[in-house]
Amino acid sequence: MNDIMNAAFIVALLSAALRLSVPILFAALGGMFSERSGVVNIGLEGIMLTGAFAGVVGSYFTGSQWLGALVAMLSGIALAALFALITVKVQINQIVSGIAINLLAVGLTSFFFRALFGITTTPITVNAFSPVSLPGLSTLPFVGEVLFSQTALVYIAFLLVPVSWFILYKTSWGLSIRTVGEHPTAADTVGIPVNRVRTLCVLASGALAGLGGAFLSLGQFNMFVDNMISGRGFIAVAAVIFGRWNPKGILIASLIFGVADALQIRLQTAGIGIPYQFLLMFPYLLTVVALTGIVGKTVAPKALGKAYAK
Amino acid sequence: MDPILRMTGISKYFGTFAANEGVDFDVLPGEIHALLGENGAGKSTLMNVLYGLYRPDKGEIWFDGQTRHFASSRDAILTGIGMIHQHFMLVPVHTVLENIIMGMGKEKGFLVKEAQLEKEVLEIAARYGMEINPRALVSELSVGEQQRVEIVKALFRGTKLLIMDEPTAVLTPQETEELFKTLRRMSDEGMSIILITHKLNEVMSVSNRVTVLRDGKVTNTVMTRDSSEYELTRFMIGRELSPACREGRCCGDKLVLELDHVTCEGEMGNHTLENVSLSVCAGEILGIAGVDGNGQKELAEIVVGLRALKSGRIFLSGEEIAGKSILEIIGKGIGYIPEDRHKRGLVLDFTIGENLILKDYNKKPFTKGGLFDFGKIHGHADDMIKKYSIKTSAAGRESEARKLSGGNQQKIVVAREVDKGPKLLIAVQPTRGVDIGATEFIHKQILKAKENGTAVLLISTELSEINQLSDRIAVVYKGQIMGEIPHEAFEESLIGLMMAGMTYEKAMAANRGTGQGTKASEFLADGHVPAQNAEPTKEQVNA
Amino acid sequence: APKAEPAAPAEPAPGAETPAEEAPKIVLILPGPINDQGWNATAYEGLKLVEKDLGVTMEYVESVQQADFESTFRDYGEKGYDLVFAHGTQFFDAAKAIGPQYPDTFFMVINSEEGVEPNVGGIGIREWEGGYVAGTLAAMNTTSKQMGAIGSFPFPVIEGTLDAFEAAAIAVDPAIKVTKTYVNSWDDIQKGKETALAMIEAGSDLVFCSANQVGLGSIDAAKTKGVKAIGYISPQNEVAPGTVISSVTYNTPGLFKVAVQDFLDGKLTATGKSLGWADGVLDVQWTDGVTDEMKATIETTIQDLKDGKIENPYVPGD
Amino acid sequence: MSALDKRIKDAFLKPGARRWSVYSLLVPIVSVLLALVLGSVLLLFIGINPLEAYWYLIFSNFSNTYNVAEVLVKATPIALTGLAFTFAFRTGLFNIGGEGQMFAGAMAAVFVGLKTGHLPPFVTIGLCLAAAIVAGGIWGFIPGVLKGVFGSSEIIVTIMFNYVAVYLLSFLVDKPLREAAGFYPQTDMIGENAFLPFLIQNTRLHIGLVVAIILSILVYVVLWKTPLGFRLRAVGYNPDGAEYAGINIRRNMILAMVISGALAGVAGFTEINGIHHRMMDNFSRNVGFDGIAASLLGGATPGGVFVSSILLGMLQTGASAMQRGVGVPANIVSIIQALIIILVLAGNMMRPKLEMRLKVKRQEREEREEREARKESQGHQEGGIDA
Ligand SMILES: Nc1ncnc2c1ncn2[C@@H]1O[C@H](COP(=O)(O)OP(=O)(O)OP(=O)(O)O)[C@@H](O)[C@H]1O
Ligand SMILES: Nc1ncnc2c1ncn2[C@@H]1O[C@H](COP(=O)(O)OP(=O)(O)OP(=O)(O)O)[C@@H](O)[C@H]1O
Ligand SMILES: [Mg+2]
Ligand SMILES: [Mg+2]
Repeated sequence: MNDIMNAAFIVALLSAALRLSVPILFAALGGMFSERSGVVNIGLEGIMLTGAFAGVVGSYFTGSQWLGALVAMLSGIALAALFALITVKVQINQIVSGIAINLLAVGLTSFFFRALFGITTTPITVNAFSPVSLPGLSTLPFVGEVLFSQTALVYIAFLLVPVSWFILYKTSWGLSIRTVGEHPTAADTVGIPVNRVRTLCVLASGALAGLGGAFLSLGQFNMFVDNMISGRGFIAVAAVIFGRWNPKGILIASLIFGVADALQIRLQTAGIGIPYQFLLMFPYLLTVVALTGIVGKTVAPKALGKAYAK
Repeated sequence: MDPILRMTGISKYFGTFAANEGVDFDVLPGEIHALLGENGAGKSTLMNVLYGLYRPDKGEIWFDGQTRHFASSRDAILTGIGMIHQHFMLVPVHTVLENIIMGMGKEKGFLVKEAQLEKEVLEIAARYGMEINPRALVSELSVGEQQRVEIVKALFRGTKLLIMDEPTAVLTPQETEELFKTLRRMSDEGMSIILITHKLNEVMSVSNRVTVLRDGKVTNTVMTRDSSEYELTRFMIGRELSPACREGRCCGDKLVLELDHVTCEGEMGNHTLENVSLSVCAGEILGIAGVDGNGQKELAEIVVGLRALKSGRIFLSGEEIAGKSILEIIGKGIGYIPEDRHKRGLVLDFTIGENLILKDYNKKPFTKGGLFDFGKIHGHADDMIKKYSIKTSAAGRESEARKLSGGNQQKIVVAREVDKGPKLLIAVQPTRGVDIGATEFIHKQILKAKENGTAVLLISTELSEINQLSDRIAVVYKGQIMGEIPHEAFEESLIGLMMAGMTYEKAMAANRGTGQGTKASEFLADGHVPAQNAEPTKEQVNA
Repeated sequence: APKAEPAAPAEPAPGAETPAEEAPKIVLILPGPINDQGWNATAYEGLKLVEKDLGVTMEYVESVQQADFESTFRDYGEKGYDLVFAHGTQFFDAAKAIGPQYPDTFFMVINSEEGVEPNVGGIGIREWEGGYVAGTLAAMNTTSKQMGAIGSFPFPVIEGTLDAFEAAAIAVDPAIKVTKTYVNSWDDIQKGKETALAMIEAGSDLVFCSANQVGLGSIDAAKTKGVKAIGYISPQNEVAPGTVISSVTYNTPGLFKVAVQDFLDGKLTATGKSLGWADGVLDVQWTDGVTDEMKATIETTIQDLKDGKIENPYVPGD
Repeated sequence: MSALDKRIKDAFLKPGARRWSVYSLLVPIVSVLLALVLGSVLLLFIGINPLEAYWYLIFSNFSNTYNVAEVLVKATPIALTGLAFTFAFRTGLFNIGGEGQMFAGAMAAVFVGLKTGHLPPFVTIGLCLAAAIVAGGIWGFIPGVLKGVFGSSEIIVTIMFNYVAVYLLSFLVDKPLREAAGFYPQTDMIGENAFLPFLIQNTRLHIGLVVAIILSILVYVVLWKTPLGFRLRAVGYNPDGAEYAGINIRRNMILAMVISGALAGVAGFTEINGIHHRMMDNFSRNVGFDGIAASLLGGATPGGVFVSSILLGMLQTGASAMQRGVGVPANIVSIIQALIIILVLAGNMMRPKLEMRLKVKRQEREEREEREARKESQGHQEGGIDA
């Protein structure tokens, strides 16, 4: 154990944690907008998967990872639009809708992947994001490499934290979102179009989760493989709650999950005696601990999960 | 003068049920127009139509000389209509300022410029003599303060016509008086106000005209000064009212409930009740007067075991009950009409029948060998529905409590709690938001219970109710009993002073010293916040 | 064996069949999707190969769940299929249970080392032989004497492959240390990448992975960190040129071809049969990064494997 | 404290006791058809005849006894996890953890089955069942307690506990319970005495179906015909009101989660003792989630759950048949399943509106007819006078 607990190890761990937290952060910020407006979005997993897929498709056909990321966001929005239609308009149970959306995404991505690329044994690779060193900052000892030699999407993800905070707390949109999630009837009486706000928030969650998916396929790799999200969307849902529905908390939650995951991988490769299954449980148990309120009471938006019908 | 609002032939159906049918209604500029009617008469529905929350199935709305089609409340707001709902439309976790400006992005800009908006808000409040703190969280405000926020919210949107749905149901007499001052000031400035209330004295004192609704149709529109409470009652319920009448105390020696220096702690560790000592005899009604939020809820909950006490003792017929479970205490014969029928008193999704056995579901006639005996349960429900004239829908005992009007919901609670002939009945705000017919009925049930030897602890912010029913009256302020007077010594101004925090002795002195108690209400007006927030200083009290 | 007998006299060459002769009904049952770029995808390639080379059409079903194994076998038994391939040892129990009920159908479980008379057979690749060659090659390309080996699940074949990889490396240089890790997934590519990164950061300068798509992640990690990787199962030299020093590939398609050919020839037996380097179902694809010297050593190793001079180092259950 | 859960619950606890009407059958059928039509677009795209595919999807289920039995085999665990969800749902709790609770039950059943498989069938099967109930119950108890004591959202806790159960199971089959041969990550077969008896020869239909039917009835009776159910439902609808009536909220919440978990645990028992007879990684995947869908499709009533589980069972066996029959790829199958769930639930949501509209129309028509009839009769009278 000694040899792994040194500075280089810490830097490497943090670096990995950062990478692992970014997709969660994207999707969780999206989930935050959705939940702040009152809609629980368990479909984040499926939307991320769609984004990962669409990002590769976009990059493949345009040759540009940036356009790929854009396509990923648009596809996320498209799937979110379906989710909004069935939860906000038709008002089906949001949890089951989310489960159905995930099922749908698994099928659709696989279907279209085959339709477009056929069946291969070697991956289709596309143009992807490569790390951008921020001049000056990236040469700082230790943190330089961890923080400032990342792909553009990483910077965007972290930039989105203050941006989301600003939107939520300093603009009339944010006020409307928070009002709709807390007290839709009150929002309605002052003329805030409740269901339109919710729909837009769900679409925003689609865009962000789509981008989170693209981060995996284009920011971490340059390819799509079936089911590549592997449960990160569910972790994002947990991060929204763990982060108490605000951007700062969600940033911290995502980082904690990232660290937990990175640590878990390292402990396993370091060959410590704990069976790996228990290490894999760790992030989930951590979430449960967080929910016991030991790290502070969580106060959900009052109208969360409640469809609004006049 | 041309009316600012004219609604003609308005009909609104819920399914096949007509909540409003062919309603004609108009309001003049600068007028305070009262809208009266029993529970379920269609008042709120009509106002929701006006405010764009419902689309009328038939009829036309003219406002400011033009026909209007409101697709949403936003349209109504933009044309100058404001509405204050019966249940406040405020977000508790938002600040006062946020509550006032929410939904005004188009008018006030995308960025929330707090400093500037705060100034605007304070200006408006000052113009109508209201004091608010824009930075406070709404969850920390008293009901009266919340209402002020609601009014400022409407004014901030440039309201020309303000609708108020039962604004006084939750206010103290002093707060009500203050509200009316504000309303008069607003009407002096040319604003029109529609006031919905179940209290006829308020209608008489503040309104210019009255429209009465019954079963969704207008029965009359009259000038207030040409009418009387008596006449309005007839318009409203189609018969005369025979107000419940208190008889003298039956017996004063059989002690039923006794509280001995009871102290209870709130969530923040503050004392919500402090050293409260009380007693109620069999066949006696002890009225507890006080401004809402001064420990009344805690007082009731501590007796029935819903809340733990910190120190002191509680006796029921001589037996200590503090610390016992709710179930045990219920079993000892306590009936409890809670303050909030939606939150506590009923399971709204249960049927009437189920709600009627909410406390006895586990007991003999209703349960047999671990299973329900539905014959008995249904029989019981039918009996109660008949005996307490609960108006149900076609589904009868099977209809959900949610679907009943507030008055009939309250009757379910009353029937369940009173019918067993409890040793002790605790009634908290038993007629809040209930129409005069149902109020009369409920009052009679409470008096009947008393006659049958039940000790009654009546907690109400409604002084008229306290006056009408109580044998003795205690006043509670900040969790302490300020004093106790017999019914014979009831005097509204005196009680009002005690409700604002004076002990009985001081209040007597102040009340006498100022004659008629006019000074007293002025002092209250100056203090602005008669409740928790503004404790009168020595100087004020001595003045 | 069923249909095999009437089929035997006929010449397998296309066109030579009499029109009255019905085409054999063959189906491939897959536990996962055909585009997993790994286990199932190679089987699908096998199906294509059989169609192309032998002129025999084969159907397939994908993503069949464990709970449906028996009912799926039954269904094809009922429909009178001649040959049912089940792509993985996990099908063996179900084949054993259903086989006797449909004596006219032959059930061939890929990778099974046992068979059940009269109509359940097994055919598989000695995956450990692939791991062994990969390990030998790897050992000659590490300077830090530390290498990482990633597996999907601790299944016998996977464990065996990693164990063989380790044994081969140690045979080359006893100082070499191999870190073995299971990622519990066939498709979590990011986990593959992070696991490989963790190994590299802890000192490994070469990674090897037997876990379908997860392997792509580990190669990506090697590329990022400028260390080496060995391609495995599919040809992966092109995934990251310069990083992948060579690929050890399975010729799973060949496996199917062998089996179908046996079937057409009426030579299928109800026994387990495992194929290795000697049978041409394993292969190496070199890159320029490999010296002739290394190639020679590998060739020797392969020859030793062919000659059965090397023992399978895998001991189940430890 | 638990505002999240309360709100989410409120959204769903709208009274479910709707009256039966033709639409209860018609609407879902139309919804399923619509889903199939949408799915056929994809099928046509890859050159498969949708009619042929759907023929397999639907009719293959009835082609022989074995297939009919298979539908019921599939439906059994779904019905049980569906009941588990329903039970918690009716008491105001959202138990997404049916999957994990089922695995917990399976782990216990397989353990007991391995140890006691030599005892007489009655004894060993009983012990397995009891163990599964206890284990499932514990897996529901923990989220229940966290909810009751800390107010932790049971939705999230149960989702997390699904993962924990999956990894625990993976650990068990990897290490302590690995088969004696040590070969595959799976347990040995449980003793034959612990196998559930089959209901129909030469099928896999086992007595677990009967268990599911009995439990459906039991759940119905408990929820609606006993004081216990009254108490649990009161807590679900309005905890404050229940507390007021002297009902201990915390205890009943926990009890509801325990019972819910135990029901899902029984699904683990029927899967192990009835079907697999041993435990391996990844067995009976998604049954917990299918249960949620079955419950909501069935209006969260035990009878509805049962019918919906059969529908889902048919969908699953039919989907495999469709794949085998005409080579529909698995991904289209999951797309069609998702569409069916979405559209059937959407249909359910629209049904009241639809019925209301039709009712209003009918009443209007009746009124009109009545008016006309009256006019006519008046006309007659007038005519009479004139004459
Ligand atoms: N959304 C709705 N759906 C169906 N019926 C409704 C709805 N809203 C109101 N009603 C019915 O319409 C009638 C009129 O209700 P309304 O709220 O207008 O009464 P109200 O006069 O305001 O009563 P109260 O004095 O109790 O406030 C009632 O019988 C009520 O049950
Ligand atoms: N969806 C609905 N279906 C049937 N009746 C409804 C519906 N929504 C509201 N109501 C009824 O409409 C009436 C008016 O509602 P309102 O909000 O004015 O409450 P209320 O009856 O005055 O009750 P309270 O005074 O206790 O709040 C009530 O009788 C209520 O029960
Ligand atoms: Mg009203
Ligand atoms: Mg009311």
